[in-house]
Amino acid sequence: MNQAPVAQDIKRSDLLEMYYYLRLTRSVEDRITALYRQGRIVGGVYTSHGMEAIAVGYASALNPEDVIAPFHRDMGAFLIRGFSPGEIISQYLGKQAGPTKGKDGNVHMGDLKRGVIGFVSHLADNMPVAAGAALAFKIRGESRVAFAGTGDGGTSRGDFHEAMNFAAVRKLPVVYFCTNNQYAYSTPVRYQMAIADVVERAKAYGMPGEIVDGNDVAAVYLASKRAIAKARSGGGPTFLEFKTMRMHGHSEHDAATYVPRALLEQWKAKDPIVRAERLLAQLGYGDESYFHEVGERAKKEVEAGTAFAEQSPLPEGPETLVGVFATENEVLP
Amino acid sequence: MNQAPVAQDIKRSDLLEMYYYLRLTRSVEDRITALYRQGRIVGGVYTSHGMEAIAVGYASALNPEDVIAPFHRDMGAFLIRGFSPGEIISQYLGKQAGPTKGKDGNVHMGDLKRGVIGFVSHLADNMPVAAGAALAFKIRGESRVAFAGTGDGGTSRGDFHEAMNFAAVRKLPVVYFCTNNQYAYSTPVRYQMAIADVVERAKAYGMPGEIVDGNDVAAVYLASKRAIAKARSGGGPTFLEFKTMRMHGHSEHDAATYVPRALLEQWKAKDPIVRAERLLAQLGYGDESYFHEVGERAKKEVEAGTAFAEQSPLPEGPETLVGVFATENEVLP
Amino acid sequence: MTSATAVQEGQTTYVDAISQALDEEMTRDERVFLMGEDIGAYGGAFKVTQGFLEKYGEWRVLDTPLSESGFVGAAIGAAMMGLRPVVEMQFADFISCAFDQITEVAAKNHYRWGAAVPLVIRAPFGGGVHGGPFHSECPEGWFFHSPGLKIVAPSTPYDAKGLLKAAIRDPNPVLYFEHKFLYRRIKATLPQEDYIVPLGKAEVKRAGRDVSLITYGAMVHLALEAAELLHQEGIDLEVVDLRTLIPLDKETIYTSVRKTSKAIILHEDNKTGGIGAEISALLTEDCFECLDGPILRIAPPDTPVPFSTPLEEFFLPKVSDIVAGAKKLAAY
Amino acid sequence: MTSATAVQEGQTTYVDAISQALDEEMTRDERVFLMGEDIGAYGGAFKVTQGFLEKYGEWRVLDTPLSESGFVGAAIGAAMMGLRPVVEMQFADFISCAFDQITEVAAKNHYRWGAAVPLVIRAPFGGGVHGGPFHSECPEGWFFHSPGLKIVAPSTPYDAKGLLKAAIRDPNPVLYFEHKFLYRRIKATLPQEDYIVPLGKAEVKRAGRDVSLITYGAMVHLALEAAELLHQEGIDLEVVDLRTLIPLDKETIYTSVRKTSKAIILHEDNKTGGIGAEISALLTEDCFECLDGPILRIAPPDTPVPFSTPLEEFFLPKVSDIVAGAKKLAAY
Ligand SMILES: Cc1ncc(C[n+]2csc(CCOP(=O)(O)OP(=O)(O)O)c2C)c(N)n1
Ligand SMILES: Cc1ncc(C[n+]2csc(CCOP(=O)(O)OP(=O)(O)O)c2C)c(N)n1
Ligand SMILES: [Mg+2]
Ligand SMILES: [Mg+2]
Repeated sequence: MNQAPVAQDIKRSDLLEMYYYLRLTRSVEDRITALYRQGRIVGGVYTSHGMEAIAVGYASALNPEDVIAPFHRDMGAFLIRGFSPGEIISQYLGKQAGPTKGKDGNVHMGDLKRGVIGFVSHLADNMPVAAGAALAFKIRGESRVAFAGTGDGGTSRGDFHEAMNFAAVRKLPVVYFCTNNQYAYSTPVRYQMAIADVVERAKAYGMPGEIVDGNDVAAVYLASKRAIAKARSGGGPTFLEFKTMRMHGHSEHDAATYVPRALLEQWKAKDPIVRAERLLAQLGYGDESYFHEVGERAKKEVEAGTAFAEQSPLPEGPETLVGVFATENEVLP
Repeated sequence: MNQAPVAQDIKRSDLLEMYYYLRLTRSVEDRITALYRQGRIVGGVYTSHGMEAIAVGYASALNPEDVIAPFHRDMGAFLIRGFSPGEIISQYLGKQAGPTKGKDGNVHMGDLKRGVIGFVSHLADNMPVAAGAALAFKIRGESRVAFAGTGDGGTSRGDFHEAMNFAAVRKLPVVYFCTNNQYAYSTPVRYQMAIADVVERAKAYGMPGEIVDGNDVAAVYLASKRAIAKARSGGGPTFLEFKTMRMHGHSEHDAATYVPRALLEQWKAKDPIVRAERLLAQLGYGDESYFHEVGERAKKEVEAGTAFAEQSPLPEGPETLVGVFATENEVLP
Repeated sequence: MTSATAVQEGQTTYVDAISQALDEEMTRDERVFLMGEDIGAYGGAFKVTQGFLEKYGEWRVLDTPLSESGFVGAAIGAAMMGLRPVVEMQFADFISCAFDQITEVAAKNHYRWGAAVPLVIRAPFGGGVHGGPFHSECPEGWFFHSPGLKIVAPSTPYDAKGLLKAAIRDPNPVLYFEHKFLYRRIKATLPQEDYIVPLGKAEVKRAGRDVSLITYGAMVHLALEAAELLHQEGIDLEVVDLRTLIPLDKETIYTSVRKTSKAIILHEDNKTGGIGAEISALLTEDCFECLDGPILRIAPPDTPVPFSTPLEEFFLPKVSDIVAGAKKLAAY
Repeated sequence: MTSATAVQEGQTTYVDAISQALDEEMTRDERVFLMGEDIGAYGGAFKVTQGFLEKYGEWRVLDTPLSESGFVGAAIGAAMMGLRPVVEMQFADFISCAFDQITEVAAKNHYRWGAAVPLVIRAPFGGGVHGGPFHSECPEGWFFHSPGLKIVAPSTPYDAKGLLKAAIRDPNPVLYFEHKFLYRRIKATLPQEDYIVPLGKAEVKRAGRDVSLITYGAMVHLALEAAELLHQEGIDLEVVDLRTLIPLDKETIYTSVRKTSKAIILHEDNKTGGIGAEISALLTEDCFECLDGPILRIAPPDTPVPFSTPLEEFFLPKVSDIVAGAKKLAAY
């Protein structure tokens, strides 16, 4: 955590908005987890519980015209890009109102109009894709940036390497991150790589790298801002390692008995929502009652979204056949 | 070139043998190039001209029970492992007496009995394969080592990354090298990677790396010896960057006009055979007449091999159908 | 997929049969070892290797980094050195990441330069589990077209065990497609003794006179269910379970179709370019005279596997499709 | 492959036609740009993009690191942002390294979440050039089985140009298989004006009454040569050039076979699981009644492409195979 964040550099309204999105992320995911436990969601549920600061921080640091290729635990990025709780829960329930209209489930959603590239299960596959988005910006002379990441596990894949290398060689306006949450499913980082910090991977590409406290939304925001500004001004890509801890199982069916309880306890104290509240209180931007009110607002939105999703129709069988090929008017201008 | 080679540490007989193999490599490849110019070889011919010290140096440093997955310009490794000039030229002519019996061409040859893993065109594909060979040695508790490499271009592929990472995590007895000859086909290293030295790639894996003067057979031999000894004694993998220059075109049809002539001139002075002769003379191990005699011996062997290959039969058409599947008795014990 | 409940006798599930095969082969032959993601302490995403780490140690139950191409490549190297690696894909879908190593290295090494690659890749495949486009794929069609590979897809606990043992003992790269839907849905009583089911032998699961249905994997159970219904309507369906896709047991297929003169091929993989196409083509090539009607293929449409229940149900072949197809053919 | 010399009129080679299509599309539409290994200063391994770097600059003629998966992925990203990338594989064989990006990302993005991926991948494929197992492959069969991709394989300079233009203008990922053997062996006079050959339309290259032969790529020329020989023996071969493999022009195929009642499918890709299997299966499914004989497939055996001349000659389909097959069918 080599860069002490100077939270004072962040506008009050921005910090408050991030706090709101932290709460909204937590609420949406708690609701989805509850639905999962009720057997209402089939298929996997992967949450960002305890890691919400990462997506909320970086997505808040981007401009609306920038493009995100989220990691599979970046619920906050979807929310900030305007995916409503109703849409998102519809997605998890396989409803037509979800961003994929039931074609795909859970975090596998995207929408080019809102600048979110749909997640591909095959980890790190979207790393080169994000480089290509950045290449398009560079070719067209736009001052847009792509932001993309993967997990500690995902950095072991060849596509991570090929993407990082290409982005560095061509100095593309892309920021890459790794959410280092200590585990890839059951595999601890020491069986994933023989280095102490994932950021060392960046050296192989001549790409600058930075370690960031992933549980501190202000730190994530500021580090992202710096890297984004650099990319936008032609300074090329940066690699950010967000240090955090996966607080739930790999997916909600996994009790994660392979994780030492003490480690979880230790990280629980660093909960990003608690951290944000402490910061806001220190800065005089909010107090208990405000936090409570924001939490209630988030919950209400999520309840409304849940109700919407529940009464939304499922897709009809024959829609299976729709959409294999695109038509010309769907190509981005 | 951070480790001045102490050629005195090398046995006289070993140095003389390496010199012989340098000459034999040059002769074999010159002969193949001549055959190519005569239109007698169809398909590509990729030579190690001016880079012979690398394969000769590392293959001489290995024990016979060690396994090599050669790079595509490692003719010397085949010769040292006992592939005769006759066999090799048969391979290039598509004759039945070649190690692949005409099934594959040029450097795509291998033989498990002689500890050489057949080259796969898809660059870097054999990097994980070599890790697996090393894994087998480790699992069985054998003190054998695998030695494998790729070009500067090949290091950009995902399989390079996945192999290096796996080998480092499991501390496998494998030595990886990169023959950095400044170009990948027409692509200069600066379009291949944004780092000054390929060896920086090793940092991403926590793997020790070393830059070696690839035109100095003694330096290659000594650096390989050290890395091999380390791997053999359980110290894990090492990455060696052999700095050299591709003196011919990518393959013999390529005039390589994209390479500055001055660069070639500069490297011509570092020819590994000339360098070796200077060293042998300095050490009092050989003189002009000796060098001449070795050269003549090599040439004669190559001429005999060429004659053998030329009068060898081509395979018969129906042999196409043979060998898709292996039988149990072909599995290595 | 509503079926597979028909075979509910015995104790051993399909997934247990796979575990048993691995366990017994590892005990029998110390060259056998396992690689994959989360197969060690965690026992694998589907718990196939639960307890193996304790029994065989971390070098024979090797957790790998998240790198399918890398660990398949490593398995190829270990296999060439004389070990017998069995690699687990966490889901068959991720085999696309190792495609190059499988088709260019494993499949061709023996043909090109004589190196045997005794490697097994286990790949949990197939739909009916609401996995969506990336956790339901049937990738066998891709590999069916790569000379040098063998391909297996068992439909019962007995075959799952016997084919996996045969695959491990085979000196070639074998892709072993195990159907996730069947894992815990079917049970059987397995022999106490060591046995194998030889590669390359199909099985007539149910003899019939009127129409031959050729299939494999989870679809076998659908076919058997349809056969019951058809029987009530006086149509006698013969069900051939391929078990091994490469090498294909043409003899059993041809014998069946020569008898019935009518053929349906059923699979869960996409229709176009699926294995059904090859079998149909073989039949018109080699048994044209014996055909008394068109050859029907029943298979999903050419789309990815959709996630939402009504879509996936629409996508997957149904018992009613088989019944309708068989009736049409029988009436031809 | 001794053929392809029949079409020797005009100036423009097949490879020039490809260059022209790229050049004209890059001039017409500034969204079009190129990526690949050695396509810039070097002009590409087969010189398709010679002079392009000077004309269009290094950001539209982009030399990439040696990383097929990476640059195909990047092309997908650029395509989604509204550019029109055309990617070059140095040899089609290396497409295996990008398999995952093509089948899991490019092919599925639109179906899954509505993102159009207007991407072209050019892949120089095929044998007859003594390339051996890694420089002669016909990979189209793998991709034929991946919903979401279109596939093209021109046989003439006219089609090479027109299909490439159509592919570039298509809003979907298109694999463009250009046959290396044809590059400089056939010439034609091309129209001065801009034209396209629409995707999805086969062409009857030669009308005939007795037997339909369906093929694509370099094999078209072999078929036409065989047709000449057969004509002398009183057998009238109809030659259908598919041109596009996905979407397949079933109508043209069916119309031909309905007329002749006899069908041969010829391709250079391995037989088992090749596109011939699908066409054969479609014919028995949809045109069973019109068939007066078995459907023959003429294709190489199930082995990698061997290097040595006598082996490769044995491997590749020959004019004599077609003549023999057609005679057999005609006499049926
Ligand atoms: C190529 C590939 N292989 C395997 C998987 C199965 N899988 C899904 S998530 C996961 C672990 C990912 O770990 P990491 O990248 O650290 O992200 P985390 O889940 O810890 O946030 C695995 C193995 C996958 N999605 N993609
Ligand atoms: C995956 C892959 N892509 C493309 C090629 C075509 N190709 C053959 S050699 C070569 C350049 C290799 O460069 P490098 O690794 O530096 O080795 P060098 O030839 O310079 O010794 C290329 C692009 C290939 N063999 N494999
Ligand atoms: Mg992780
Ligand atoms: Mg090089």
